[in-house]
Amino acid sequence: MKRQVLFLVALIIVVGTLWGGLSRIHQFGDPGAAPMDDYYLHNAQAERSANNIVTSIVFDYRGFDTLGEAAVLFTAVCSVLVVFRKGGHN
Amino acid sequence: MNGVFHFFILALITVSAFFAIWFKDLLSSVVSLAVFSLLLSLEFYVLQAPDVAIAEAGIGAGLTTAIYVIALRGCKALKKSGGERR
Amino acid sequence: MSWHVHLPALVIAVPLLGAFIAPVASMLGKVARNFWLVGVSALTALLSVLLWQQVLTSGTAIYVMGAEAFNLSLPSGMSLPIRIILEVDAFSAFMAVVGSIAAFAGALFSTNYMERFSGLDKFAALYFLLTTGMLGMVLTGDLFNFFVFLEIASVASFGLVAFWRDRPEAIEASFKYMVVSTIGAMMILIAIAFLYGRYNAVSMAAVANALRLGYAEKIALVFLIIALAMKCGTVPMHMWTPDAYTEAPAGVTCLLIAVSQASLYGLFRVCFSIYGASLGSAVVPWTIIILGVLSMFIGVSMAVVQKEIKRLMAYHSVSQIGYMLLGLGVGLLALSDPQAMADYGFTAMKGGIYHLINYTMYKGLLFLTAGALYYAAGSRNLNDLGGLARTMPYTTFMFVIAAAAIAGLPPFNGFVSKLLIYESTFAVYPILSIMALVTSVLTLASFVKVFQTAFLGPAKAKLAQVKEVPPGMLLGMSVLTIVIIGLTLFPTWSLSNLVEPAAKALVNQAGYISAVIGGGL
Amino acid sequence: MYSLSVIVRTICDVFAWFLAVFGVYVIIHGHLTPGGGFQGGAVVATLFAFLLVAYGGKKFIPFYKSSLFSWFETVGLLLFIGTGLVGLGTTFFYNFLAGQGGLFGSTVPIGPNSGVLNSSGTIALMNMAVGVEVIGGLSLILYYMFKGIRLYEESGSEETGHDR
Amino acid sequence: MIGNLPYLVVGIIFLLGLYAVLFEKNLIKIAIGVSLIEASANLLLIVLGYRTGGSIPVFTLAGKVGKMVLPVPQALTLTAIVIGLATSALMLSLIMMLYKHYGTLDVREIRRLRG
Amino acid sequence: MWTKVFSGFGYWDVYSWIIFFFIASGLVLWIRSMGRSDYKKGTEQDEIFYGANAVPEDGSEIQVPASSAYWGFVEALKGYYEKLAEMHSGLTNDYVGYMVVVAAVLVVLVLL
Repeated sequence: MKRQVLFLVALIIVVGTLWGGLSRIHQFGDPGAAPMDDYYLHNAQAERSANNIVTSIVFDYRGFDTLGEAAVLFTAVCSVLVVFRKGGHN
Repeated sequence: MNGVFHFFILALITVSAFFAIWFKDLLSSVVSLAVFSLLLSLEFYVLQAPDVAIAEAGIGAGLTTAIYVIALRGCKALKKSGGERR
Repeated sequence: MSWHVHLPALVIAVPLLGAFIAPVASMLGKVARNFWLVGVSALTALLSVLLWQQVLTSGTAIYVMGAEAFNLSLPSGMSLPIRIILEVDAFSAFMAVVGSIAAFAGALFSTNYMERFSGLDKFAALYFLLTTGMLGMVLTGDLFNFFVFLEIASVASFGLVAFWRDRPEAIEASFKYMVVSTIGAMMILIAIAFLYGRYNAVSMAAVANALRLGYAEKIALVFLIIALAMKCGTVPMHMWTPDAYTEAPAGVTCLLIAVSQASLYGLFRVCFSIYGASLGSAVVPWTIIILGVLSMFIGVSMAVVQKEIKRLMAYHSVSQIGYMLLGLGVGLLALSDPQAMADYGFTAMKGGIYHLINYTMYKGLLFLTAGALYYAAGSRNLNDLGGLARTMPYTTFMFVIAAAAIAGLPPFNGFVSKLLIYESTFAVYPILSIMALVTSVLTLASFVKVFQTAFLGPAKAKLAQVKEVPPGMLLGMSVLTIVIIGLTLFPTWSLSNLVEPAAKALVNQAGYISAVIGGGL
Repeated sequence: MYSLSVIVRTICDVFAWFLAVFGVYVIIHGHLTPGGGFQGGAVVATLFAFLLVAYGGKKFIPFYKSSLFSWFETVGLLLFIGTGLVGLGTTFFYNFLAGQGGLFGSTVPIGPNSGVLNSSGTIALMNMAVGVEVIGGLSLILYYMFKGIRLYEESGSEETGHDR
Repeated sequence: MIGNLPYLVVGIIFLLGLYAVLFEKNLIKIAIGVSLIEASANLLLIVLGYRTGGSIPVFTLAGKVGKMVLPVPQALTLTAIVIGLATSALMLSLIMMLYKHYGTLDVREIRRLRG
Repeated sequence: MWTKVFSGFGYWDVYSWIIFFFIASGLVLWIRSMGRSDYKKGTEQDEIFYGANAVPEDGSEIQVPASSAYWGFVEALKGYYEKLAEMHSGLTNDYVGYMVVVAAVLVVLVLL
């Protein structure tokens, strides 16, 4: 029971400081200067000739992340198949 | 107008998240989680992110709920109250 | 443009391709599957050694995914990279070599060890995915990409820990590991979001270049440290470690060790390269040192009383992580003071990094020998074992080497790295050094117990039929044994070629940043 | 799960086609409109969840060809990483098709416009690859988790492994 | 009007999710808590990328170039959502197997591994 | 020269250690060779002395089990081990909870 109280206090401290940090990132709706994103917004259409900038980021500029993401999905499928595989010895 | 709508969605998101934890019946919790995902995808749409909104609606509200329901069915706890031992 | 420039991408792409083809290769039969498992692991190890050689000769390797040229990181008028960058300095390359050797040994071992199970096509795929995740974590120079590879490694390890799904303990260990690990990963994602929101960049070098320590950055730092320290199993976040290491198949545990080292790499990459000199106060270094000392002591004192062989070894791995945290934490403490760095900090870091490779090798070997015992004798409980030295001479020999190395007996490699850590930490605070010595003694004590009960003594009637394990498993163990003997016989060579460049690269924050941001493109 | 009434099933039949067509549309138009491989694949996989609910396991499981869908998954992944590897002449994941004419090689006018379907190079190709992969992967997860429910009744498939 | 309210919502969802993981004793509830934490991370990324009055970063749906919301967080969130689905699916599979082995969903009875 | 490891405080040399080891083991073997030479294999000289009782056939009857090893050590540190065992409770909630507690402590320390 003492442990639960400790966890509750820790939880409140962590989330409180987290919220303090969140409100110090930047004001909502005002990210300020965004050089990386503005580069995409201004040049992605000309460079990669895709109208959807998000897709051109997902599959081109950050395509490697997407490969990793597809690999995570593949991993999850393999893991679920492992957990529910038909058993029996070889 | 837009601000009020936005405020309303944020409030509903919080409430549905709270109910997802609060309900003792597991199926109600899962349905509440689905509602939460749907509202979250609406919020993404309001924040001008339709790509993510479609993904969240399809994956969060659709598939995740289906998987949760299958898991509940698998645990034979679909109709039973799972939270009586709180 | 020679193919050498593509090495960083190939090191990740080859095991990933291996994973995708593994289910197809398994359709061709058992031999094809085993050949694929070992062959691709060997190719990965070869490629990472080549990469390491290239990094040593020609400096930090940069690879930009999808750009017109591999090193064109910054478009005109930009001050930060817009694409995913693989940034391989000497420390990353060192980690890749260590991890891929462990993966190769584990793959060799698994060919025979896993043959009593079904679903081996999935096993091969998950094994490669775990390798991919580990290699991606150490090679990438992008924070979000680090998170993605961390998730690949995590999800693959959940599947592999639960591989023996008819054992309730395996599922239980996997579930507990999963809950803790997923929350840690989400903490990392939130920290990345913080850094992205502040600096509008996700590349490690760009964030490090722009970083000014403020409130939000401190929260991000804490989240990153906690999550990564949890992933490498420090006290008091180590509870999942004994469960997961015990229940995973032995070949996988050997690789899980390397994955925990990749998390340790992430921790030090964050502390040294991203925050670096701007870390300011000594709170974070001291936190790492205290976590390290706690891990050493609690880990080893739990290990002494265990009676299940793999669980005992898993608690030892908690305690060994403490040595690395201690060494590198002392280095971090001395980071902003050049005099202290020259006096003891650099030696401590060398000790920590040398201990990292030693630890991966001998701990991997210990888990493999434990797996061999389990395979041959059918039990992991030390009370049921006894007198196996007569029937399993090769396993006994390799176990003795690994146990002597982990206990820090001279002349083995564990002694050298522990010596460096003791002497340098003695210069800062003697009490730390004394704690490390006590830990070392207790380590020796518990391995004497294992050796005495499992290998020595009269043979038990139940174990009369035990035979030496099949050649695949022996080969897998001997790979690691050869590496340990090599490290033992040539400590100067390994220190000056493997460890020192890595330690220098870790300290050199400006070099890490300027490889992407400043100087030439 | 038992199959629902005939009305539900009929409605589901109709909606299934709409969902499938919508999913494929989302995949193919990924580089023009919001959406892409993941979203479209998820929509198509939701279709399988619908069929599962409406028809119940007894009719769904024989209908679903799991080997076909694991091939979907493998082929999608190999196509994806293969597209990345072909770019290795320049760099891994280089978009070697964009703006070159031919397959997906048209250029689009700069600024807001209605878009050209035959544009964006490997992005469209990867969208399709990922779409195929996600359809296969997500429906396999659904299928195996659903079959996992029945694992309770089956016995004799236990593996003792190394325990004696 | 809105102020920093979305950040507060992110914090609250994180709090609720972590609360569920820390104090709920039912495995499904723990899984729901993990899902909520994942959702809070996704929401945080999207909120960080919002620009007041910005339009959708898709040229087909019109909008002015200078006034678009930031696209990178959307790409990152897309990745994070799929990863979240993968972990949820695996976690629920493990829960089903745990229920098969232990016959309960109470986390206090699933502790064969300790000490 | 390339066998020495300088730690900044002293040095360690593998080969001199190994040479020393061989010299020492040679000495030991030499001393051993000076022992009695009238020992014969296969006679009652090499039987196990088991308190004049018959030696048990199965080894498990004369071996000290692993759980009894270091009994005194564990008994002496009983309070410490009870605390540790209580900490490793096996509850998933606790596993996450310790992480949150450490995070809270570290957050407070770093922000101060």
